[in-house]
Amino acid sequence: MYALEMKSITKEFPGVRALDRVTFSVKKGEIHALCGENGAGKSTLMKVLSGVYPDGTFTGDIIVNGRKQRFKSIKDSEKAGIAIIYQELALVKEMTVGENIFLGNEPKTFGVIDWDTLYLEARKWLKSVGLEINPETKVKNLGIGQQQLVEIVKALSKNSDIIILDEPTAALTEAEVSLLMEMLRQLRKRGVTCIYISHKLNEVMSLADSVTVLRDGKTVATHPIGELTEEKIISLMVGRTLTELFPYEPKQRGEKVLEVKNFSVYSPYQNKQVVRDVSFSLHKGEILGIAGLMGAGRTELFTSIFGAYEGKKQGEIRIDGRPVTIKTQRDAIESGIAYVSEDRKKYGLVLDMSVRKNATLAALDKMIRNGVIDEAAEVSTVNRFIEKLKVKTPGLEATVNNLSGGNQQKVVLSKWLMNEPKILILDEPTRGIDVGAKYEIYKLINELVRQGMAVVMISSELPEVLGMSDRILVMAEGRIVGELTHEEATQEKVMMYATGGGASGKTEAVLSI
Amino acid sequence: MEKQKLSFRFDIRAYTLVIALIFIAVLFTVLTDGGFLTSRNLSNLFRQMSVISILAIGMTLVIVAAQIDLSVGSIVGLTGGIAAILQVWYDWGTVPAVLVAILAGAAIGLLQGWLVAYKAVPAFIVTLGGMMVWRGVLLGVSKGETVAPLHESFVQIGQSYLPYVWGYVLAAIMCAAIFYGTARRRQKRARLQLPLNSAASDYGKAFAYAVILMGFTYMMNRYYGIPIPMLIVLVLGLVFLFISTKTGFGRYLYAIGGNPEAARFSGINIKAHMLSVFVMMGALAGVAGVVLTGRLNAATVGAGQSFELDAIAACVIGGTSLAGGTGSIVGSIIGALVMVSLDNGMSMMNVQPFWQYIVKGSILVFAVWLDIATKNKS
Amino acid sequence: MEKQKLSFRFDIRAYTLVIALIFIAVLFTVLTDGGFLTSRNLSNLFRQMSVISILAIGMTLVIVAAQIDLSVGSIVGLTGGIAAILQVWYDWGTVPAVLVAILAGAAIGLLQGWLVAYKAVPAFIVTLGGMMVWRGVLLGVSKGETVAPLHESFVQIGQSYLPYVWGYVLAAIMCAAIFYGTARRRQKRARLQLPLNSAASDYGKAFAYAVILMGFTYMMNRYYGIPIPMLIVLVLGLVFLFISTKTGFGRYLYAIGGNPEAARFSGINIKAHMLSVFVMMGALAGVAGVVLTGRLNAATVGAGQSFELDAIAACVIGGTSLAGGTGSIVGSIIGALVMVSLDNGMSMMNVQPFWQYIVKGSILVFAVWLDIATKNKS
Amino acid sequence: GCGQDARPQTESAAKPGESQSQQAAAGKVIKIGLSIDDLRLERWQHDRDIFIEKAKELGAEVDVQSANGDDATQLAQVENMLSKGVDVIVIIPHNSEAMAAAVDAARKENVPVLAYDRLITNSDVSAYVTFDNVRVGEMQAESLTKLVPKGNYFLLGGSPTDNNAKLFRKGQMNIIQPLVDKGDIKIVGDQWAKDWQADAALQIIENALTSTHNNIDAIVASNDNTAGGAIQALAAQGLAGKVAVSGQDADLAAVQRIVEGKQAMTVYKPIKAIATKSAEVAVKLAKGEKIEATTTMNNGKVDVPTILLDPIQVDKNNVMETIIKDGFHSFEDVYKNVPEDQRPKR
Ligand SMILES: Nc1ncnc2c1ncn2[C@@H]1O[C@H](COP(=O)(O)OP(=O)(O)OP(=O)(O)O)[C@@H](O)[C@H]1O
Ligand SMILES: Nc1ncnc2c1ncn2[C@@H]1O[C@H](COP(=O)(O)OP(=O)(O)OP(=O)(O)O)[C@@H](O)[C@H]1O
Ligand SMILES: O[C@@H]1[C@@H](O)[C@H](O)OC[C@H]1O
Ligand SMILES: [Mg+2]
Ligand SMILES: [Mg+2]
Repeated sequence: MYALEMKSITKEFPGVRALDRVTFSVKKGEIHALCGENGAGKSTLMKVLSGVYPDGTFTGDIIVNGRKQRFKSIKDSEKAGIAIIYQELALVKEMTVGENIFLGNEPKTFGVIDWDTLYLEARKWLKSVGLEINPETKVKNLGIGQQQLVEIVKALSKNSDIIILDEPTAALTEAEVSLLMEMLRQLRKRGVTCIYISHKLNEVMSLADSVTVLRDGKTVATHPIGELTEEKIISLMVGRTLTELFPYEPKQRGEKVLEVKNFSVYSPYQNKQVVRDVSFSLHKGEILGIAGLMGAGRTELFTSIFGAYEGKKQGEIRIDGRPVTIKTQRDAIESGIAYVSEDRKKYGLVLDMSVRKNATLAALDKMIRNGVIDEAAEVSTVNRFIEKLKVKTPGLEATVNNLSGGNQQKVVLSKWLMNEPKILILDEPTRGIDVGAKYEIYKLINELVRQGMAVVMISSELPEVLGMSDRILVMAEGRIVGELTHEEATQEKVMMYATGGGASGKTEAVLSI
Repeated sequence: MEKQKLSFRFDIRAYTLVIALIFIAVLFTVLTDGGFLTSRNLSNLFRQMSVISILAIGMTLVIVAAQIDLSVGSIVGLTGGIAAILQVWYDWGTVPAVLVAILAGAAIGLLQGWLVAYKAVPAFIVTLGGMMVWRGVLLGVSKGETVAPLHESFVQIGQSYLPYVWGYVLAAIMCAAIFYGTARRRQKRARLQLPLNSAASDYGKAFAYAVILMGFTYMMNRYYGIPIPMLIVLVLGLVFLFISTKTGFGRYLYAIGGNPEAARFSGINIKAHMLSVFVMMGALAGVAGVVLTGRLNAATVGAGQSFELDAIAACVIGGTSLAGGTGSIVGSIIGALVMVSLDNGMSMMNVQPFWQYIVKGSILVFAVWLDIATKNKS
Repeated sequence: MEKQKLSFRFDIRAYTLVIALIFIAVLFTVLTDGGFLTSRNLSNLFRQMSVISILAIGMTLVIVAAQIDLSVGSIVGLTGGIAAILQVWYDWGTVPAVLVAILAGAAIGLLQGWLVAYKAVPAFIVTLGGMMVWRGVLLGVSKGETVAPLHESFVQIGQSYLPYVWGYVLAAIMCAAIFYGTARRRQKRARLQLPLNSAASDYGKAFAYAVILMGFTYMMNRYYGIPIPMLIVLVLGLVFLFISTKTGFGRYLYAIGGNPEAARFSGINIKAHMLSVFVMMGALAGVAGVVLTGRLNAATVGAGQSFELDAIAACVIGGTSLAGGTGSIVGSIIGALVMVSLDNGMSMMNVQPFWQYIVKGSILVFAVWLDIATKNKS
Repeated sequence: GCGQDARPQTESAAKPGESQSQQAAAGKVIKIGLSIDDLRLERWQHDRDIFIEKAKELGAEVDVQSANGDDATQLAQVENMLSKGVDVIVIIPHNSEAMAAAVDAARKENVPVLAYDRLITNSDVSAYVTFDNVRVGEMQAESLTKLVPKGNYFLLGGSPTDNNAKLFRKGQMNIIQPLVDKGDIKIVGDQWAKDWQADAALQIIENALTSTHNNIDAIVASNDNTAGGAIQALAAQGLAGKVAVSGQDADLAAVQRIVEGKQAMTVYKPIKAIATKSAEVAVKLAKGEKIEATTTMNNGKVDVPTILLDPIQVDKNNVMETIIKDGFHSFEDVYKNVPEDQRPKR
């Protein structure tokens, strides 16, 4: 008996056929993974299912528990017992956690919101997922990971029998992920059906009961997990077989480019120190991995090195041995630093601008001939990068808004590479990016390093850090608590440092949330 | 809970505002050797701020929903005109005339809201158009003539006072309500085992409110009593404070203004809410029009011109962000008070007109700057 | 490319606008039995739109950067007043008087821009304050008197025409420039092996522009020639079209309006850009003030009142989004033309004042609605 | 604490002005409140200056307010004057009917009210000093019809939202309508200038000239500000001086145009007269003395003792003996733009 059937769904956007006669069936009470490259159509399919794209804007049938459904709005799909967690955060930042959780379903007594009950309920739900945050704090004061968890709680609170999670773990740390996994298994026990979209195949393997793969808006196959391996899924996704996931290559590291001495950063919000007396150095031709739990202060450390963090900072920064003072991003860029942010929509892109204009935003000076933008030069440069990074886009003038997550990230990368920086800082560079694209990006990074660039890679995806870095620094509570070489680094060691010593990392991490 | 949060936000936000207000008050009191703080002048102040306050209440909702309404000034003029014409030319009774005026306001709001919500025409344009259209209609229906005088009963809406006794009775009732409310809330939270703040602080706050309330009533009663227009503002203020903080409708407005996508994803019917906001604004403009006409005992073609700017300014001074998603009724009313105090104080001081422009403009900027500067500190 | 895209956006955006414009033109031509389309009235039209157009050009940049400027009306009044006073009371020559006026405008913009960019006071408030302050200053310096008459040379800025011959020469030069530009662009793209559109379409477009240009010049020359105020608008229009599409500065304004954070992270100095936008707006308001004074051959205390609304309306009609990040100079100028055509046509037809309010307001909304409706289709 | 504010009625017997008269007797300076419609209009500046001067002379101090053309503001300002305890209020109402509310407020406090230039209707006004605005309109039409007995007339009204603008029009039509009926005069257009703005007037006339192919012989402009705009439009067609344009207020710029022959006439309301007269009357009212009115005018509620001053037609020929004689504008200023030799003897 299927909990959900979607039959030959076709959805078009101006210029793109995002879904092409997609068929998708989910059994009751199973966790069904939906995989596919960036732009394959996963999110779109789910938006169709949840009524974001109402009946009539697409063709095909939706059958829930054997009954044919026509969703005119999200409310309809909710009534049919479907809840969705969107890929891009859908929270009202100015509102409290509690309000957000119950937004649209507030407990009311004759039309009047019963705040006490609301916050009481909210508190219960938060506890149930192990989130110890006060439901009366405003969402804007939470780190991005915590916000993602609030989203999940919001979906759960609707007690729906089909829950869709679109890349819920993109912003989560290992610890939070395993926590989420636990939650989902609980739900499965209760007979709740889950549709789980993720680019992290290890999660998929350990969690899902069956897997459906999309490619270019078409259904490729559906298999029970038993018949699958990561490699198999990948080959289904990309249509070819990828031999290794992390194309690590040992390099000979050159001279010091960046040296940071006794560096501390203070939060602009509450006067707490987010980075404490950090010292490290970065060399030409190496990849320096930065690991740590959410809130470890990695972003703070490097955004302030990049001159983009509001908080006070002290300490010394030397580039090529010469001390530099970096007050603004401009200073940083001029001294050869590039920073790819962990939140591309907020800090990386002007969503309503064309691919071309976004790509050249940071390097426009290079394309200005006596005060005038040399458009021909601009276009050809951008074309070069689009080819090199294999960006999937209708054209240079398409607004980035309409690109899928992965391709947006590639646009951000091109933007920074155009500056030919000495030092490239990548904060969660592959967040929400499919294996194929990831692989391309890794290869790209290697190539850059070969050409003598120095790369910092902040990542919460341990395999990635371990797989790609020549050296790994582990941060915890704003300190650098450990340094490991590529050879000696293992999941366990990193987690041990990240959670401040202690025994087996993972469980510790769970508690430390 | 929310109440607490609200009064909290109120503190933070209105904190510097209230300081600014006190500063202004003290300044003027000194400069007018006491004149400014006489209960009589306060009574003036409250009557003079009534129309703008009523508009500011509605404008707060509009702006919170990330919209704007530039037509309120003209709607005030038109509705006031309609009421007056019905009474003076067709001698209708006051009640029906007033009702029709308010309905007319609501209808206008409905039309404009429909264009904004369902035809996706930017509110700025719709209401800028409205500003011209409704002024034109007024010019047409009134043939450019001033319509006056109105019945005693109509004039009273704008000019009369609540008798002493009633004032005190009302104040007493409200104080009681405040304490009762506090008590019940504490019980409930206790029952639900929610964190409680100390009885002292809760009742302390209640007491403070009570004192302010009584003080206000006393001051007003030292003159002729609580002015009816002020009473209207108080009632409307409370009603919309309630709507904006205690009802789904109100909260959804904040959600829509804060993050429309999220609101949509939460199944909130954005269009319907947008529509109703404009209807409310229209109706309130109708009320304002009636009060103004009552105050002037006449409806004129120019009535209400540029009130929209005062109303918006009041909101922004009161901490409502034009980006939408934040703002409070209380703040906006205080904002209106600040603005009117300036007019009142300077005209009391007999400042040269051109100085009045300069000072008012500067203070407007200064107040907001102060607010921002201090917020960044905290 | 950009050029292409721009003229492309221009098509899409101004498409319906142009239709609306044609519709209006036809309508009025019929109703005024031909009067509206006479070269003489077109000449009027362009002179009458000049002041608003100049403001709309600056306002476009301001709004693209997600800001707003409500003070332009008052700045126009003040700068115009300053120029007139310097000339009439202290008989300065025209050139210095004009320069000082424009500088004064820029200085005002500098102050307001500084408050917005570096003190983080919302532009709405700063410029609303400015609206009052600068009007007050004008009232103060002019003692409320009408300052007139000005020197011939000053008056010419607002009233004289470009001699026939010069008009044609200018037009010819511009046509040449257009063809030359097209040719060079095609060469370059060919060299870089970038996709080319067919020679036919490229040169076709160039030809179209040339024809329009010549037709315009002919029409103007059938009367006294191209009006100087119009010439000023054309020059400023081209300059700022260039700035907004071909320079880093312009590109960055769009980025800042679209997503300030991303702009910041890309190393764009937001504050500096914000500041300069307001300086430009101020300077342009100064120019507008000079032109207005020249046109009236007098400076009055009320001059420029509510021009800010016309300017903003022109921008929005022209497709500039108040949310920031989108908008085009060309669109705004067409928007101004639409608005002024309405005023002009109706006063030609001797329509009753109240109808003028109603029609103008309605058309404003209608035009934008049409634009949106058709955009959603495509 | 705060000043005591119990109802004044209870303090002083209801006899108008009594309390003040005692104060005056007690040698306390008389406080006059002068509430002006809108100082952004040049003429009111003159009214204010002359009024204050005269009042000082009579040993009274004046508290001036400008309502910037908004009724609500003007009412508020009168209220504020009252709470400052002025002895008499002089109102130049933005709107004659709307200010009744202000008068009521004042009378409630036994403060006498003088209506200045514009009557205030349906209220207990103590006195009224004015030029009659309908008469102003008539004068404008009279002198134009004298200059241009037959031909095309364009009616250029004032602010569509100003009550006086209608009164001027009324007066103008009293003269023009008969001639229209006779067929001598053809009215080719009737437009109103927003907020009395010169810029609005300029555009209106530009368009009118276009649509009539310059077939306009006279423009009935209701004040000098709008006349200025109109004349610029004429100048652009080389018609300045060829088309008769009326005006009002004797603004300096207008008088200059008149002596240059660009504007046919203006109505000079000898502001010196109205201002000084009003000041005297105001002081009398404050002292509770009785005033000698030339007539009374019923404002719908009471018969208001009225002092009617005659507005004066000013054209090229009588500038010297009116405006310059009164010192309303100086000879130098007026003839600034006229070459020495063409200036009249002084
Ligand atoms: N609103 C839109 N307008 C136009 N095209 C769109 C829109 N949304 C998605 N698309 C296109 O539809 C295709 C599918 O997008 P979708 O977001 O579903 O991919 P996805 O599988 O979720 O990718 P990712 O894994 O990066 O999230 C992509 O080519 C995308 O460019
Ligand atoms: N907008 C914000 N408001 C308040 N506090 C914040 C904000 N952003 C981050 N913080 C706090 O700063 C600290 C560091 O946050 P952040 O998550 O950026 O660290 P991180 O190591 O970069 O984590 P990750 O990069 O894995 O997300 C955390 O305590 C977080 O709560
Ligand atoms: O003097 C005129 C005044 O009476 C009228 O009300 O407004 C315009 C002025 O010119
Ligand atoms: Mg997706
Ligand atoms: Mg981070």
